[in-house]
Amino acid sequence: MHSEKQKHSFEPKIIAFVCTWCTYAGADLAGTSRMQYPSNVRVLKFPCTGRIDPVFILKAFQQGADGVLVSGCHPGDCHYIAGNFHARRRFAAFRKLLEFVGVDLNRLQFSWVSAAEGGKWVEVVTDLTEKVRAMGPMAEFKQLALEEQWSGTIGTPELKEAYNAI
Amino acid sequence: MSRIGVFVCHCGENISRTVDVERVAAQVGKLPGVAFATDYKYMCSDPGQNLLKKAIIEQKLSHVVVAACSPRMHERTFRKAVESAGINPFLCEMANIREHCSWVHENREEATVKAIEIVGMMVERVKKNRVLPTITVPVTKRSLVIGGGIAGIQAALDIADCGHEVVLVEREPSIGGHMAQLSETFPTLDCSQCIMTPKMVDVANHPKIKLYSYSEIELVEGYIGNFQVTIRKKARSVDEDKCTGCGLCMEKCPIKKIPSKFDCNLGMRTAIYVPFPQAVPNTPVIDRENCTKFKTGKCGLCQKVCGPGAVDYEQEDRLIVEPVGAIVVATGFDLYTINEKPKGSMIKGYGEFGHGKIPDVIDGMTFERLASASGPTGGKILRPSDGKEPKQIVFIQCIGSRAREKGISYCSKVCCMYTAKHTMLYHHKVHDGQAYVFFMDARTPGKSYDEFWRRSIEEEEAVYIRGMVSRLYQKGDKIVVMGSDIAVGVQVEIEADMVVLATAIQPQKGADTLAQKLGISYDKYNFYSEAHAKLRPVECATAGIYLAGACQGPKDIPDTVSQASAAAAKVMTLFAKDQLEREPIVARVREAGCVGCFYCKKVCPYGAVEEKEIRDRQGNLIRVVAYVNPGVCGGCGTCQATCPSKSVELDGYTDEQIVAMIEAL
Amino acid sequence: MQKYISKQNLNTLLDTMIAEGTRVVAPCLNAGIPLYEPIKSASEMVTELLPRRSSKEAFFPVCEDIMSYAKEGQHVSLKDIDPSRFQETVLVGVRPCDAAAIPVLDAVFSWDYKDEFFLERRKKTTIIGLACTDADDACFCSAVGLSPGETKGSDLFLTPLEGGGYACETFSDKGEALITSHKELFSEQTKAKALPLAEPQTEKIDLKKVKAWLDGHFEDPLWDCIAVRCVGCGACAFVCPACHCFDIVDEGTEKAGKRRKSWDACGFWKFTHHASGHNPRNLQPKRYRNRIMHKFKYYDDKFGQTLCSGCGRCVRICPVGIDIAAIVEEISKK
Amino acid sequence: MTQPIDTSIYIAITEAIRDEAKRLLLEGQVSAVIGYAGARRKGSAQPVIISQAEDAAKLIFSPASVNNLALYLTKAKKEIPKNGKIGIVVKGCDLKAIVGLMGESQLKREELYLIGVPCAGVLASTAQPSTGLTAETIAPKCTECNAHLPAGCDYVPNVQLPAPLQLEEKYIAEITRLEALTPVERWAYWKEQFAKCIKCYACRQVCPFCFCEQCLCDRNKPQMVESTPRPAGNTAWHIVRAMHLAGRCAGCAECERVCPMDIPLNLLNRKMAKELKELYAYEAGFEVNDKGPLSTFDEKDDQSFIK
Repeated sequence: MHSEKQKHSFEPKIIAFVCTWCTYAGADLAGTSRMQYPSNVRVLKFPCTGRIDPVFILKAFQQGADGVLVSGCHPGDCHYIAGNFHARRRFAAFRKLLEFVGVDLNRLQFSWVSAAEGGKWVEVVTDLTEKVRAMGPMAEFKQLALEEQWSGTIGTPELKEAYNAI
Repeated sequence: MSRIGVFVCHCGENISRTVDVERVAAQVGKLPGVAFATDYKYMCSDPGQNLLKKAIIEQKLSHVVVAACSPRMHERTFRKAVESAGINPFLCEMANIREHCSWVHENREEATVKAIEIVGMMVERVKKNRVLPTITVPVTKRSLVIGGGIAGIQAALDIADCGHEVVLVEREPSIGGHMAQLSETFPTLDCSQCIMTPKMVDVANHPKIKLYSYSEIELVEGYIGNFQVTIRKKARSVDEDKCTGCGLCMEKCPIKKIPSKFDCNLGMRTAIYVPFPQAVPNTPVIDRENCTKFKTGKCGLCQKVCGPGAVDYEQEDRLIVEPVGAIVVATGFDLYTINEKPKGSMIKGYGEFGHGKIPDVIDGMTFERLASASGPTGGKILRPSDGKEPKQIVFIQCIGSRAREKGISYCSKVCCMYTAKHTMLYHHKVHDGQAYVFFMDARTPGKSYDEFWRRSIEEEEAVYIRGMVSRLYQKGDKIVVMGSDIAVGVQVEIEADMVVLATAIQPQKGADTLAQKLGISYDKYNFYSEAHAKLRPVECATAGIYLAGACQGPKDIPDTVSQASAAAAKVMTLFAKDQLEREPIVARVREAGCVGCFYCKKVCPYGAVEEKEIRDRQGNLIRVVAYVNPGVCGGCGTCQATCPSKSVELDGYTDEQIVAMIEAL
Repeated sequence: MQKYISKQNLNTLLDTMIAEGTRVVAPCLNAGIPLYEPIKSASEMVTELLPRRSSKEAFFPVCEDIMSYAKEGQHVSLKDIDPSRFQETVLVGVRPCDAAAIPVLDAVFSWDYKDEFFLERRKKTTIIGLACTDADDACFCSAVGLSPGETKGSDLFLTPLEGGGYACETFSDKGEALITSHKELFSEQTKAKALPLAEPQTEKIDLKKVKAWLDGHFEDPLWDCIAVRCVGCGACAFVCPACHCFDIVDEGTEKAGKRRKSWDACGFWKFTHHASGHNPRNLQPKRYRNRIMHKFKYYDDKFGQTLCSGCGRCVRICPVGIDIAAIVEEISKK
Repeated sequence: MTQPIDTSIYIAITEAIRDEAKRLLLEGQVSAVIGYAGARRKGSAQPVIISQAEDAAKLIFSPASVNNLALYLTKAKKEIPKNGKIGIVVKGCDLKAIVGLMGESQLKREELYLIGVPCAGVLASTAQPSTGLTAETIAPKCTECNAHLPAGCDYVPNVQLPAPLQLEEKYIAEITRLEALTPVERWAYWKEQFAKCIKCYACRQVCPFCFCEQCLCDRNKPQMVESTPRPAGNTAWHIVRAMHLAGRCAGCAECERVCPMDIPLNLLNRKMAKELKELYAYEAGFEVNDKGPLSTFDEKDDQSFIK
């Protein structure tokens, strides 16, 4: 049954960093099981959550992500013995830092999704998408990207407009 | 400039039903660097692959993106295809527009837009892909087996029978392990020593097995195919080459009252001894702590009587280095120490059951020695305290096991069965005796196991009481056992002559230290961790190391032997090739940027990071940098995320590739 | 032309110009520190504190876009900035040490290559200098031949008078034009006495002697001795009114991005790092030597000027207390 | 009213440092001593590296001895000759950095001769070097000092450190204030602060832990962080910097002291230190640890933030 899809005024951009062994496989399972979830998420595959550098999360926000998901194997299930344990500490610290500089942590979700948890993948992605949709666009980094030091700004508005319209 | 080819698969209708594949190909074709973009019904089919190969040649493509199913499905297929058309397989990427797109979204417009972005992302990624060479490492076709119990013996024999040399290391003076101590074995009640000793002899006589008894692992270096193992051969004080095993030394030894560990302290041995008559090697060892010669410098009788002159008081520990390509760990188990809480242990101990205080409260292994025909009582069940035959005997199961509050939450797996066996042995030997068993549940899965257990009740008249024992104390020459029968809901009190505790199985002492030497992981109880609980149950996550027997978890003999043979099969699989090939997803260090903080080394789960000295032409040390051994690296990339200067990079998942993907969004 | 303007009228002048759409850049407070920045009202101007950065960024921004690119398929499109559309600007309350450095910059930006970004902004900016009444012991304008009353570089120069108000003196057509177009706010000079100017903090250094020594001492133990403590940051160059090195980088993604020009500093290890991996100034003393050489020799060789106006900012902010005035003085005594 | 802080012992300390440095150099125990010397500006001090016994008289210790000299021991500062043992004057806060560097394989204890300084505090970056030390002019880090007396040094002048004054703990107060704000308000605060940044990298260059041969932020393949001094790149840089120092920074606050734009950088570091202490009971700088809080793990680590 194809229900009429609700139109939203804002479609958030969600970037997901996932490990290949658990969450990527879990997302594959969601596909094989023909589960449905919002199409906002873009998945980047890593060997392990241990490979995910906090800079990538920062970069994702800078590139216009409205929400970021980081997901890997449950503790003890890491294909690489302990990568997810290292990641867990790294992100526990990093989210505190982001929070301190004023990033709303509702936009940054961490989860453990195993290869068997297609349903959990759907739930996590749907929840984050809905939550971020309700929050509206992540304006902070986008605005920041447009800002210049005063001396580097192009003074006249029409020039700026023409220039940015490229 | 790259010339990327993009191939969008319809997957029959699986993709094209919701994704406008023509539009995806058209849009992606406009991306910078894309030279060719097309769509096709089934890319993985032969015609699809031929289309791909043809386009690579005709369009002079440098990189390929196949937009189709999950890479977990067909990445190998397409990488092989591009390789056959002359492109390095790692210059081909898959964009998952089926599992992650067409199958999970209904709206055609949304799915198409998403597919375009997914493919665009992979296009940017593939631009940054580098040619990766296949990594090969040589294989030393010798293996090390650690532990000479039934698991180690089985694995060693299987590998050796296949024609590969085996180095077998046993900590004790003789191989045989716990199985040599058992009387009879469930579910068939065949004599343990009768089936065990021939295998021990096979080991001793096998031309491909090099046995180091009374030896321990000192150091393990290297990686799969190329380990260097240092073995400490402890001073035996008897030259194995000269000794004929006549036993005269033991006969003459004046120190005869040392409790025998093999006999669970029920029997006595001499200061120069073999643990049991069928020992392999049949070479005595001097217990230097108890030997008069070593304590006072006097005596020396054994040396005097030894015809071949094998006794050597000056012998020292020797370190021997053995190169091996694979390691089987079969260190087995130990019984739960039940008296007091061991220092620094999470295990609390079962002081309340009187073990160690009441002489007639014994553990299961002690009962095995009492029941064994070769044991200290010649197979008679007699009380250690007064040598009387116990007429009432109580067996208590789950001592330590399945008791979270006591520190162990797992089931020891074999106790239900061996207790059932004990009741039978008891009944066979003490016909007028009565056995009682306190149990939580009887766990008897296994071929003929439940039948065996039922036999103990139905034919051998053991009384099973469901419930635990709350208290136990000595009263005269009886032991009063107070417990509850929860099935009936009454308190039970039994005046027993002997109590046998089915204590939990634990890994051998020092299992953690050995694991650290081997670089393998272990759980909180020190059982070694397998690479995957279901699909890789005999492999360690550390490549080239395999597990057999109870060191990985409680196991009975059939399971242990199966796992040992499985481990041997894994070793033989490894040895079937001269060179090991592995996926080149490994970390590499950019030495120019490395400042030697070794954060990579600290976080590497594989111990793959080494310290490498950089010297100038005169040989002066300039600095020390990290080096990742590609044979050992597992490819998780934790090092790269941790490296402050990103001077270590995981091939196949470089920062450039990932950032390119993020920037494509 | 010599005139008088009251404090009130100066504010009116600035507010009027702001209202007319002129960009007025003046020392003001930003997040607790004084900086030259565009003000929205004359009341924001704070003249008592020396701005942390010099006024050079009015012409030579910390960072500016100079071009943008976009790619589609194999096609690349470029778009240039049109400097002719830069805004008319009045730079007011400029310290003499900052103003004096501007003509020094003019020389390099209009030398063999005419830097239109700099020159266009320069052309459209009127500089109102302000005599300095407040110095600390890091100041050394007097050592490099300038003074707290130096008018070099100013189109219009204000000297604070007792009882408020300023004496104005013009030094260019731009300055005169500014007075002419707002003549109602200016009056003839009064007899009020000028406030005492800041005390010169240092003796004049013989820069000829310094240059002569530098001419012959490219290699000298002095460099190691001074620069061993240098940590290789760019703070001194970035706060300097005369340092003018810049870097050009492309920032953006594979599909679109911008080419940007931003401040660079010879103290950075990366400054002379070649693509090959070789670095001719591989050690900090070599980099620090370049700083001194450029300021007191190379620039003089090429343009007959000294690339230092003695503002003392680098002395104040150097993380490790390197004192260029002390170094130059030491060299002058060699 | 500003409370003066007693720094009279610094005279005796200066004497003691000179004597010790002279002895070390004369006896050839060290090849050089890194310390502080006076400079042109009144009351100022700057780092100095002496290798001749007669230069020992140049050494001083004063409230202007602000630098963390541990910086000169790291590989990033290649100019310092590394032949033989080096003597170095360290305050308690500087010592924490040395301890950290030892844990990160950058220094070996046996190659150092540590001349510890009992320290009552040093001047804030906003104070003129000639001013006296008071509750107002003292560096913010000194208000939270827990290492007035450096432990485990080879030599510590025998002076009686006056009981430290109870001062308002500036970072704790400011962190508490910021934590109470909404994310939007905090973002506004940091945006204003980071906007001032001109990417002079003084913060990086003085940091004893920024010893990388090549900074991640200087790389352009890929460009992880925009290198231009625009608000976006500045913010990214300061976030990355704080993350890289998490679990390592022991609070010498040099980054903040040297910032020509007065960005409160140490606030970020202190915040991270606070979080890591709460999460993993880790405090940097007191003992040589092979593994910091972010290079190890415990299976039971908090994961309440993970779904």
